[in-house]
Amino acid sequence: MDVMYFAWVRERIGVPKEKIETSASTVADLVAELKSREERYEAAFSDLSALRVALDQELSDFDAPLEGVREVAFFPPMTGG
Amino acid sequence: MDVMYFAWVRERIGVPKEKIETSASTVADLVAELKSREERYEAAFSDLSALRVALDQELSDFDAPLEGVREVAFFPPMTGG
Amino acid sequence: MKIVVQDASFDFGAEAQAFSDAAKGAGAVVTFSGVVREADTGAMAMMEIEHYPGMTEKALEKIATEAVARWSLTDALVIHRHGRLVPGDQIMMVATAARHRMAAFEAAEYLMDYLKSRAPFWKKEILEDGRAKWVSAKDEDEEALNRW
Amino acid sequence: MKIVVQDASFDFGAEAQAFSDAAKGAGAVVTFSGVVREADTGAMAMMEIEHYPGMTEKALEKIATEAVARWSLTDALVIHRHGRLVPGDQIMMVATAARHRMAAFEAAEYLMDYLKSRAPFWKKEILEDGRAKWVSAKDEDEEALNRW
Repeated sequence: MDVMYFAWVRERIGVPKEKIETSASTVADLVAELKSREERYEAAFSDLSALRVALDQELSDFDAPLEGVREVAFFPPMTGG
Repeated sequence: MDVMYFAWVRERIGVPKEKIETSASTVADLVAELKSREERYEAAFSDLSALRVALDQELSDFDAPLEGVREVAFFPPMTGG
Repeated sequence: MKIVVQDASFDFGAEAQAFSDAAKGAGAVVTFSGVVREADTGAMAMMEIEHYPGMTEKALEKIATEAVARWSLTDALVIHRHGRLVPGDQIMMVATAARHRMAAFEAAEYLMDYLKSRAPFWKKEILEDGRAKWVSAKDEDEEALNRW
Repeated sequence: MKIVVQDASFDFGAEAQAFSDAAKGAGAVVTFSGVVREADTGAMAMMEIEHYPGMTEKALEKIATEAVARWSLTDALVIHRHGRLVPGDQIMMVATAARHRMAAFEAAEYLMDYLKSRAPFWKKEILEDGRAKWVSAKDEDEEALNRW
Protein backbone atom coordinates (compact mmCIF):
# COMPACT_ATOMS: atom_id res chain seq x y z
CA MET A 1 0.00 0.00 0.00
CA ASP A 2 1.29 3.49 -0.83
CA VAL A 3 1.28 5.82 2.17
CA MET A 4 1.75 9.55 1.54
CA TYR A 5 2.42 12.45 3.88
CA PHE A 6 1.97 16.17 3.30
CA ALA A 7 2.96 19.45 4.97
CA TRP A 8 4.24 19.11 8.55
CA VAL A 9 3.27 15.43 8.67
CA ARG A 10 5.71 14.85 5.80
CA GLU A 11 8.37 16.88 7.58
CA ARG A 12 8.04 14.92 10.82
CA ILE A 13 8.09 11.54 9.11
CA GLY A 14 10.88 12.58 6.78
CA VAL A 15 9.59 11.12 3.52
CA PRO A 16 6.73 12.17 1.21
CA LYS A 17 5.76 8.60 0.33
CA GLU A 18 6.54 5.02 1.24
CA LYS A 19 5.30 1.50 0.59
CA ILE A 20 3.96 -0.17 3.70
CA GLU A 21 3.14 -3.84 4.14
CA THR A 22 0.37 -4.10 6.66
CA SER A 23 -2.57 -6.24 7.67
CA ALA A 24 -4.25 -3.34 9.50
CA SER A 25 -7.99 -3.40 8.85
CA THR A 26 -8.75 0.27 9.49
CA VAL A 27 -6.91 3.59 9.21
CA ALA A 28 -6.75 3.77 13.01
CA ASP A 29 -5.14 0.30 13.12
CA LEU A 30 -2.56 1.42 10.54
CA VAL A 31 -1.77 4.52 12.58
CA ALA A 32 -1.34 2.43 15.75
CA GLU A 33 0.96 0.05 13.89
CA LEU A 34 3.11 2.90 12.51
CA LYS A 35 3.33 4.61 15.91
CA SER A 36 4.63 1.38 17.45
CA ARG A 37 7.34 1.09 14.79
CA GLU A 38 9.32 4.31 15.18
CA GLU A 39 9.53 7.53 17.17
CA ARG A 40 8.99 9.77 14.10
CA TYR A 41 5.53 8.23 13.50
CA GLU A 42 4.70 8.77 17.17
CA ALA A 43 5.64 12.47 16.65
CA ALA A 44 3.55 12.81 13.51
CA PHE A 45 0.46 10.99 14.77
CA SER A 46 0.40 12.17 18.39
CA ASP A 47 -2.81 14.17 17.95
CA LEU A 48 -5.21 12.59 15.47
CA SER A 49 -7.69 15.46 15.83
CA ALA A 50 -5.10 17.65 14.06
CA LEU A 51 -4.90 15.22 11.13
CA ARG A 52 -6.93 14.34 8.08
CA VAL A 53 -6.79 11.18 6.00
CA ALA A 54 -7.58 10.45 2.35
CA LEU A 55 -8.13 6.97 0.92
CA ASP A 56 -7.47 6.68 -2.80
CA GLN A 57 -7.61 10.49 -3.02
CA GLU A 58 -10.99 10.88 -1.30
CA LEU A 59 -11.26 12.44 2.16
CA SER A 60 -12.16 9.76 4.68
CA ASP A 61 -11.86 9.14 8.42
CA PHE A 62 -9.86 7.11 10.87
CA ASP A 63 -12.55 4.43 11.33
CA ALA A 64 -12.63 3.64 7.61
CA PRO A 65 -11.66 0.11 6.49
CA LEU A 66 -8.50 -0.29 4.40
CA GLU A 67 -9.66 -3.26 2.36
CA GLY A 68 -9.08 -2.63 -1.34
CA VAL A 69 -7.38 0.71 -0.70
CA ARG A 70 -4.21 1.36 -2.69
CA GLU A 71 -3.22 4.83 -1.52
CA VAL A 72 -3.49 6.33 1.97
CA ALA A 73 -2.52 9.95 2.63
CA PHE A 74 -2.11 11.75 5.97
CA PHE A 75 -2.00 15.53 6.28
CA PRO A 76 -3.05 18.48 8.44
CA PRO A 77 -6.29 20.42 7.79
CA MET A 78 -6.10 22.07 4.39
CA THR A 79 -5.27 25.75 3.94
CA GLY A 80 -5.94 26.55 0.30
CA GLY A 81 -7.40 29.66 -1.23
CA MET B 1 -37.87 75.46 -9.15
CA ASP B 2 -36.46 72.91 -11.61
CA VAL B 3 -38.62 69.81 -11.94
CA MET B 4 -37.16 66.77 -13.70
CA TYR B 5 -38.74 63.57 -14.94
CA PHE B 6 -37.10 60.27 -15.83
CA ALA B 7 -38.00 57.04 -17.63
CA TRP B 8 -41.76 56.52 -18.20
CA VAL B 9 -42.62 59.54 -16.07
CA ARG B 10 -40.65 61.67 -18.55
CA GLU B 11 -42.40 59.95 -21.46
CA ARG B 12 -45.88 60.58 -20.03
CA ILE B 13 -45.19 64.20 -19.22
CA GLY B 14 -43.39 64.80 -22.49
CA VAL B 15 -40.43 66.83 -21.26
CA PRO B 16 -37.33 65.87 -19.27
CA LYS B 17 -37.23 69.10 -17.31
CA GLU B 18 -39.22 72.28 -16.73
CA LYS B 19 -39.26 75.35 -14.51
CA ILE B 20 -42.30 75.49 -12.26
CA GLU B 21 -43.47 78.44 -10.22
CA THR B 22 -45.27 77.10 -7.19
CA SER B 23 -46.07 77.91 -3.60
CA ALA B 24 -46.63 74.24 -2.71
CA SER B 25 -45.17 73.50 0.69
CA THR B 26 -44.58 69.74 0.29
CA VAL B 27 -43.88 67.34 -2.56
CA ALA B 28 -47.42 65.96 -2.24
CA ASP B 29 -48.82 69.51 -2.59
CA LEU B 30 -46.72 70.04 -5.72
CA VAL B 31 -48.00 66.76 -7.19
CA ALA B 32 -51.62 67.75 -6.45
CA GLU B 33 -51.05 71.13 -8.08
CA LEU B 34 -49.51 69.58 -11.22
CA LYS B 35 -52.28 66.98 -11.51
CA SER B 36 -54.89 69.74 -11.44
CA ARG B 37 -53.12 71.59 -14.25
CA GLU B 38 -53.10 69.10 -17.12
CA GLU B 39 -54.14 65.58 -18.08
CA ARG B 40 -50.55 64.43 -18.75
CA TYR B 41 -49.59 65.07 -15.11
CA GLU B 42 -52.66 63.15 -13.99
CA ALA B 43 -51.43 60.23 -16.16
CA ALA B 44 -47.90 60.41 -14.78
CA PHE B 45 -48.84 60.79 -11.12
CA SER B 46 -51.88 58.51 -10.93
CA ASP B 47 -50.16 55.97 -8.66
CA LEU B 48 -47.70 57.56 -6.25
CA SER B 49 -46.70 54.18 -4.83
CA ALA B 50 -45.07 53.49 -8.22
CA LEU B 51 -43.04 56.71 -8.00
CA ARG B 52 -39.93 57.94 -6.26
CA VAL B 53 -38.87 61.52 -5.65
CA ALA B 54 -35.47 63.15 -5.18
CA LEU B 55 -34.92 66.64 -3.72
CA ASP B 56 -31.68 68.29 -4.76
CA GLN B 57 -30.44 64.89 -5.93
CA GLU B 58 -31.13 63.04 -2.67
CA LEU B 59 -33.88 60.43 -2.42
CA SER B 60 -36.74 61.80 -0.35
CA ASP B 61 -40.47 61.21 0.13
CA PHE B 62 -43.79 62.81 -0.73
CA ASP B 63 -44.27 64.33 2.74
CA ALA B 64 -41.00 66.25 2.54
CA PRO B 65 -41.11 70.09 2.63
CA LEU B 66 -40.04 71.98 -0.48
CA GLU B 67 -38.65 75.03 1.29
CA GLY B 68 -35.17 75.83 -0.01
CA VAL B 69 -35.27 73.04 -2.59
CA ARG B 70 -33.99 73.98 -6.05
CA GLU B 71 -34.37 70.71 -7.94
CA VAL B 72 -37.17 68.12 -7.68
CA ALA B 73 -37.06 64.89 -9.68
CA PHE B 74 -39.80 62.28 -10.20
CA PHE B 75 -39.09 58.80 -11.51
CA PRO B 76 -40.07 55.13 -11.20
CA PRO B 77 -38.18 52.71 -8.90
CA MET B 78 -34.62 52.37 -10.13
CA THR B 79 -33.41 49.42 -12.18
CA GLY B 80 -29.64 49.70 -12.34
CA GLY B 81 -27.02 46.98 -12.22
CA MET C 1 -12.03 54.46 -4.67
CA LYS C 2 -13.09 55.04 -8.26
CA ILE C 3 -16.62 55.76 -9.51
CA VAL C 4 -17.18 55.98 -13.26
CA VAL C 5 -20.48 56.67 -15.06
CA GLN C 6 -20.02 56.69 -18.79
CA ASP C 7 -21.60 56.12 -22.17
CA ALA C 8 -18.51 54.42 -23.61
CA SER C 9 -17.70 50.74 -23.23
CA PHE C 10 -15.00 49.65 -20.80
CA ASP C 11 -12.48 46.82 -20.69
CA PHE C 12 -13.56 44.51 -17.86
CA GLY C 13 -10.38 42.41 -17.85
CA ALA C 14 -8.07 45.42 -17.82
CA GLU C 15 -10.10 47.13 -15.08
CA ALA C 16 -10.13 43.96 -12.96
CA GLN C 17 -6.38 43.53 -13.41
CA ALA C 18 -5.60 47.17 -12.60
CA PHE C 19 -7.82 47.02 -9.51
CA SER C 20 -6.13 43.84 -8.31
CA ASP C 21 -2.64 45.27 -8.98
CA ALA C 22 -3.44 48.39 -6.97
CA ALA C 23 -4.83 46.30 -4.09
CA LYS C 24 -1.74 44.17 -3.48
CA GLY C 25 -1.86 44.44 0.29
CA ALA C 26 -5.45 43.34 0.43
CA GLY C 27 -5.35 39.59 -0.10
CA ALA C 28 -8.92 39.25 -1.38
CA VAL C 29 -10.49 40.84 -4.45
CA VAL C 30 -14.09 40.26 -5.58
CA THR C 31 -15.55 41.53 -8.84
CA PHE C 32 -19.10 41.47 -10.13
CA SER C 33 -19.82 42.27 -13.75
CA GLY C 34 -23.11 42.46 -15.55
CA VAL C 35 -23.68 41.78 -19.23
CA VAL C 36 -26.79 42.65 -21.27
CA ARG C 37 -28.78 39.43 -21.63
CA GLU C 38 -31.56 38.66 -24.06
CA ALA C 39 -34.92 39.92 -22.76
CA ASP C 40 -37.01 37.32 -20.94
CA THR C 41 -39.57 37.42 -23.71
CA GLY C 42 -38.74 38.03 -27.34
CA ALA C 43 -35.48 38.89 -29.03
CA MET C 44 -34.03 42.11 -27.67
CA ALA C 45 -32.36 44.40 -30.18
CA MET C 46 -31.14 47.00 -27.75
CA MET C 47 -31.15 48.15 -24.17
CA GLU C 48 -31.33 51.84 -23.33
CA ILE C 49 -30.09 52.92 -19.93
CA GLU C 50 -31.27 56.32 -18.74
CA HIS C 51 -29.72 57.96 -15.71
CA TYR C 52 -29.82 61.17 -13.67
CA PRO C 53 -26.53 62.99 -14.28
CA GLY C 54 -25.18 64.45 -11.07
CA MET C 55 -27.35 62.39 -8.74
CA THR C 56 -26.02 59.12 -10.17
CA GLU C 57 -22.42 59.90 -9.27
CA LYS C 58 -23.42 61.19 -5.81
CA ALA C 59 -25.51 58.08 -5.09
CA LEU C 60 -22.76 55.69 -6.19
CA GLU C 61 -20.14 57.61 -4.22
CA LYS C 62 -22.30 57.39 -1.09
CA ILE C 63 -22.95 53.65 -1.51
CA ALA C 64 -19.26 52.90 -2.12
CA THR C 65 -18.13 55.07 0.80
CA GLU C 66 -20.50 53.23 3.12
CA ALA C 67 -19.22 49.85 1.90
CA VAL C 68 -15.58 50.89 2.37
CA ALA C 69 -16.27 52.01 5.95
CA ARG C 70 -18.45 49.07 6.96
CA TRP C 71 -16.14 46.32 5.66
CA SER C 72 -12.79 48.14 6.06
CA LEU C 73 -12.14 47.78 2.36
CA THR C 74 -8.75 48.83 1.07
CA ASP C 75 -10.39 49.85 -2.20
CA ALA C 76 -13.65 49.83 -4.16
CA LEU C 77 -14.57 50.41 -7.80
CA VAL C 78 -17.88 51.05 -9.57
CA ILE C 79 -18.22 51.45 -13.33
CA HIS C 80 -21.71 51.81 -14.85
CA ARG C 81 -22.62 52.56 -18.42
CA HIS C 82 -25.64 54.44 -19.75
CA GLY C 83 -27.03 54.98 -23.24
CA ARG C 84 -27.56 52.28 -25.84
CA LEU C 85 -26.24 48.76 -25.39
CA VAL C 86 -26.77 45.50 -27.26
CA PRO C 87 -26.94 41.94 -25.88
CA GLY C 88 -23.45 40.81 -24.92
CA ASP C 89 -22.28 44.31 -23.95
CA GLN C 90 -20.81 44.82 -20.51
CA ILE C 91 -23.20 47.10 -18.55
CA MET C 92 -21.31 47.57 -15.32
CA MET C 93 -18.86 46.20 -12.80
CA VAL C 94 -18.03 46.59 -9.15
CA ALA C 95 -14.87 45.46 -7.39
CA THR C 96 -13.91 45.28 -3.72
CA ALA C 97 -10.59 44.61 -2.00
CA ALA C 98 -10.21 43.53 1.62
CA ARG C 99 -7.88 41.53 3.83
CA HIS C 100 -10.36 38.69 4.12
CA ARG C 101 -12.62 37.07 1.58
CA MET C 102 -15.89 37.35 3.49
CA ALA C 103 -15.56 41.12 3.77
CA ALA C 104 -14.80 41.43 0.06
CA PHE C 105 -17.79 39.23 -0.87
CA GLU C 106 -20.27 40.92 1.46
CA ALA C 107 -19.21 44.41 0.40
CA ALA C 108 -19.59 43.52 -3.28
CA GLU C 109 -23.10 42.15 -2.65
CA TYR C 110 -23.99 45.26 -0.67
CA LEU C 111 -22.73 47.49 -3.50
CA MET C 112 -24.80 45.55 -6.01
CA ASP C 113 -27.96 45.52 -3.90
CA TYR C 114 -27.83 49.28 -3.33
CA LEU C 115 -26.69 50.12 -6.84
CA LYS C 116 -29.64 48.18 -8.24
CA SER C 117 -32.35 49.91 -6.21
CA ARG C 118 -30.87 53.21 -5.02
CA ALA C 119 -28.76 54.57 -7.89
CA PRO C 120 -30.84 56.45 -10.49
CA PHE C 121 -30.62 54.19 -13.53
CA TRP C 122 -33.60 52.96 -15.56
CA LYS C 123 -33.44 50.22 -18.17
CA LYS C 124 -35.59 50.03 -21.26
CA GLU C 125 -35.68 46.97 -23.50
CA ILE C 126 -36.22 47.53 -27.20
CA LEU C 127 -37.30 44.34 -28.95
CA GLU C 128 -36.54 43.47 -32.57
CA ASP C 129 -40.17 44.06 -33.54
CA GLY C 130 -39.85 47.65 -32.34
CA ARG C 131 -41.81 47.33 -29.10
CA ALA C 132 -40.19 48.97 -26.10
CA LYS C 133 -40.66 48.20 -22.43
CA TRP C 134 -39.28 49.78 -19.27
CA VAL C 135 -37.82 47.10 -17.02
CA SER C 136 -39.84 46.86 -13.78
CA ALA C 137 -38.10 46.93 -10.43
CA LYS C 138 -38.34 43.53 -8.75
CA ASP C 139 -39.73 43.06 -5.25
CA GLU C 140 -36.84 40.71 -4.52
CA ASP C 141 -34.34 43.48 -5.29
CA GLU C 142 -36.05 45.85 -2.85
CA GLU C 143 -36.24 43.08 -0.24
CA ALA C 144 -32.53 42.33 -0.70
CA LEU C 145 -31.80 45.68 0.98
CA ASN C 146 -33.33 44.43 4.23
CA ARG C 147 -30.42 42.13 4.90
CA TRP C 148 -27.97 44.98 5.44
CA MET D 1 -15.99 24.43 -16.61
CA LYS D 2 -12.23 24.80 -16.31
CA ILE D 3 -10.03 23.63 -13.43
CA VAL D 4 -6.34 24.50 -13.52
CA VAL D 5 -3.69 23.60 -10.92
CA GLN D 6 -0.30 24.94 -11.88
CA ASP D 7 3.07 26.14 -10.68
CA ALA D 8 3.20 28.99 -13.22
CA SER D 9 1.67 32.42 -12.72
CA PHE D 10 -1.55 33.32 -14.53
CA ASP D 11 -3.01 36.52 -15.93
CA PHE D 12 -6.02 37.38 -13.76
CA GLY D 13 -7.35 40.14 -16.03
CA ALA D 14 -7.10 38.03 -19.17
CA GLU D 15 -8.72 35.02 -17.47
CA ALA D 16 -11.55 37.18 -16.08
CA GLN D 17 -12.14 38.73 -19.51
CA ALA D 18 -12.09 35.38 -21.32
CA PHE D 19 -14.49 33.89 -18.77
CA SER D 20 -16.87 36.83 -19.13
CA ASP D 21 -16.69 36.70 -22.94
CA ALA D 22 -17.53 32.98 -22.94
CA ALA D 23 -20.45 33.56 -20.55
CA LYS D 24 -22.32 36.12 -22.63
CA GLY D 25 -25.74 34.59 -22.09
CA ALA D 26 -25.31 34.60 -18.34
CA GLY D 27 -25.85 38.19 -17.27
CA ALA D 28 -23.92 37.94 -14.01
CA VAL D 29 -20.25 37.10 -13.51
CA VAL D 30 -18.50 37.02 -10.12
CA THR D 31 -14.77 36.55 -9.64
CA PHE D 32 -12.74 36.08 -6.50
CA SER D 33 -8.97 36.35 -6.60
CA GLY D 34 -6.44 35.89 -3.84
CA VAL D 35 -3.07 37.57 -3.61
CA VAL D 36 -0.20 36.64 -1.28
CA ARG D 37 -0.26 39.14 1.59
CA GLU D 38 2.47 39.89 4.09
CA ALA D 39 2.39 37.42 7.00
CA ASP D 40 0.47 38.60 10.06
CA THR D 41 3.70 38.77 12.05
CA GLY D 42 7.07 39.65 10.54
CA ALA D 43 8.08 40.28 6.97
CA MET D 44 7.36 37.30 4.76
CA ALA D 45 9.93 36.53 2.08
CA MET D 46 8.07 33.71 0.43
CA MET D 47 5.04 31.46 0.55
CA GLU D 48 5.30 27.80 -0.37
CA ILE D 49 2.13 26.03 -1.39
CA GLU D 50 2.22 22.24 -1.25
CA HIS D 51 -0.54 20.17 -2.82
CA TYR D 52 -1.53 16.56 -3.48
CA PRO D 53 -1.26 16.02 -7.24
CA GLY D 54 -4.18 14.00 -8.53
CA MET D 55 -6.40 14.49 -5.49
CA THR D 56 -6.27 18.29 -5.86
CA GLU D 57 -7.76 18.25 -9.35
CA LYS D 58 -10.39 15.67 -8.35
CA ALA D 59 -11.42 17.66 -5.27
CA LEU D 60 -11.70 20.94 -7.20
CA GLU D 61 -13.62 19.26 -10.00
CA LYS D 62 -16.09 17.84 -7.47
CA ILE D 63 -16.57 21.17 -5.69
CA ALA D 64 -17.08 23.05 -8.97
CA THR D 65 -19.47 20.42 -10.34
CA GLU D 66 -21.59 20.69 -7.19
CA ALA D 67 -21.66 24.49 -7.44
CA VAL D 68 -22.68 24.38 -11.12
CA ALA D 69 -25.56 22.00 -10.35
CA ARG D 70 -26.78 23.73 -7.19
CA TRP D 71 -26.86 27.28 -8.62
CA SER D 72 -27.54 26.40 -12.29
CA LEU D 73 -24.34 28.12 -13.30
CA THR D 74 -23.65 28.50 -16.99
CA ASP D 75 -19.92 28.24 -16.28
CA ALA D 76 -17.33 28.01 -13.50
CA LEU D 77 -13.57 28.44 -13.34
CA VAL D 78 -10.96 27.57 -10.72
CA ILE D 79 -7.25 28.35 -11.07
CA HIS D 80 -4.92 27.59 -8.14
CA ARG D 81 -1.15 27.85 -8.05
CA HIS D 82 1.30 25.77 -6.03
CA GLY D 83 5.03 26.09 -5.41
CA ARG D 84 6.88 29.24 -4.39
CA LEU D 85 5.18 32.64 -4.39
CA VAL D 86 6.16 36.06 -3.08
CA PRO D 87 3.95 38.79 -1.57
CA GLY D 88 1.91 40.42 -4.32
CA ASP D 89 1.68 37.23 -6.42
CA GLN D 90 -1.73 36.02 -7.48
CA ILE D 91 -2.38 32.67 -5.72
CA MET D 92 -5.71 31.69 -7.16
CA MET D 93 -9.02 32.75 -8.64
CA VAL D 94 -12.52 31.42 -9.05
CA ALA D 95 -15.21 32.70 -11.38
CA THR D 96 -18.92 31.90 -11.69
CA ALA D 97 -21.49 32.85 -14.32
CA ALA D 98 -25.26 32.73 -13.80
CA ARG D 99 -28.39 34.45 -15.00
CA HIS D 100 -28.86 36.25 -11.71
CA ARG D 101 -26.39 37.94 -9.41
CA MET D 102 -27.32 36.17 -6.18
CA ALA D 103 -26.65 32.76 -7.70
CA ALA D 104 -23.28 33.91 -9.05
CA PHE D 105 -22.31 35.40 -5.67
CA GLU D 106 -23.43 32.43 -3.57
CA ALA D 107 -21.76 29.93 -5.86
CA ALA D 108 -18.46 31.84 -5.75
CA GLU D 109 -18.58 31.93 -1.94
CA TYR D 110 -19.37 28.21 -1.85
CA LEU D 111 -16.43 27.47 -4.16
CA MET D 112 -14.12 29.52 -1.94
CA ASP D 113 -15.34 27.99 1.32
CA TYR D 114 -14.90 24.44 0.04
CA LEU D 115 -11.67 25.12 -1.80
CA LYS D 116 -10.18 26.57 1.40
CA SER D 117 -10.95 23.62 3.64
CA ARG D 118 -11.52 20.63 1.35
CA ALA D 119 -8.98 20.92 -1.47
CA PRO D 120 -5.56 19.52 -0.51
CA PHE D 121 -3.38 22.62 -0.42
CA TRP D 122 -1.11 23.61 2.46
CA LYS D 123 0.55 26.99 2.86
CA LYS D 124 3.90 27.61 4.50
CA GLU D 125 5.17 31.10 5.27
CA ILE D 126 8.91 31.67 5.07
CA LEU D 127 9.93 34.83 6.89
CA GLU D 128 12.87 37.01 5.96
CA ASP D 129 14.80 35.85 9.03
CA GLY D 130 14.60 32.28 7.73
CA ARG D 131 11.93 31.00 10.12
CA ALA D 132 9.20 28.94 8.48
CA LYS D 133 5.68 28.28 9.69
CA TRP D 134 2.83 26.19 8.32
CA VAL D 135 -0.34 28.24 8.15
CA SER D 136 -2.95 26.86 10.57
CA ALA D 137 -6.46 26.15 9.42
CA LYS D 138 -8.89 28.61 10.99
CA ASP D 139 -11.96 27.50 12.92
CA GLU D 140 -13.97 30.16 11.11
CA ASP D 141 -13.09 28.57 7.75
CA GLU D 142 -14.31 25.17 8.90
CA GLU D 143 -17.44 26.76 10.37
CA ALA D 144 -18.11 28.58 7.09
CA LEU D 145 -18.96 25.20 5.53
CA ASN D 146 -21.97 24.85 7.84
CA ARG D 147 -23.91 27.50 5.99
CA TRP D 148 -24.22 25.36 2.83
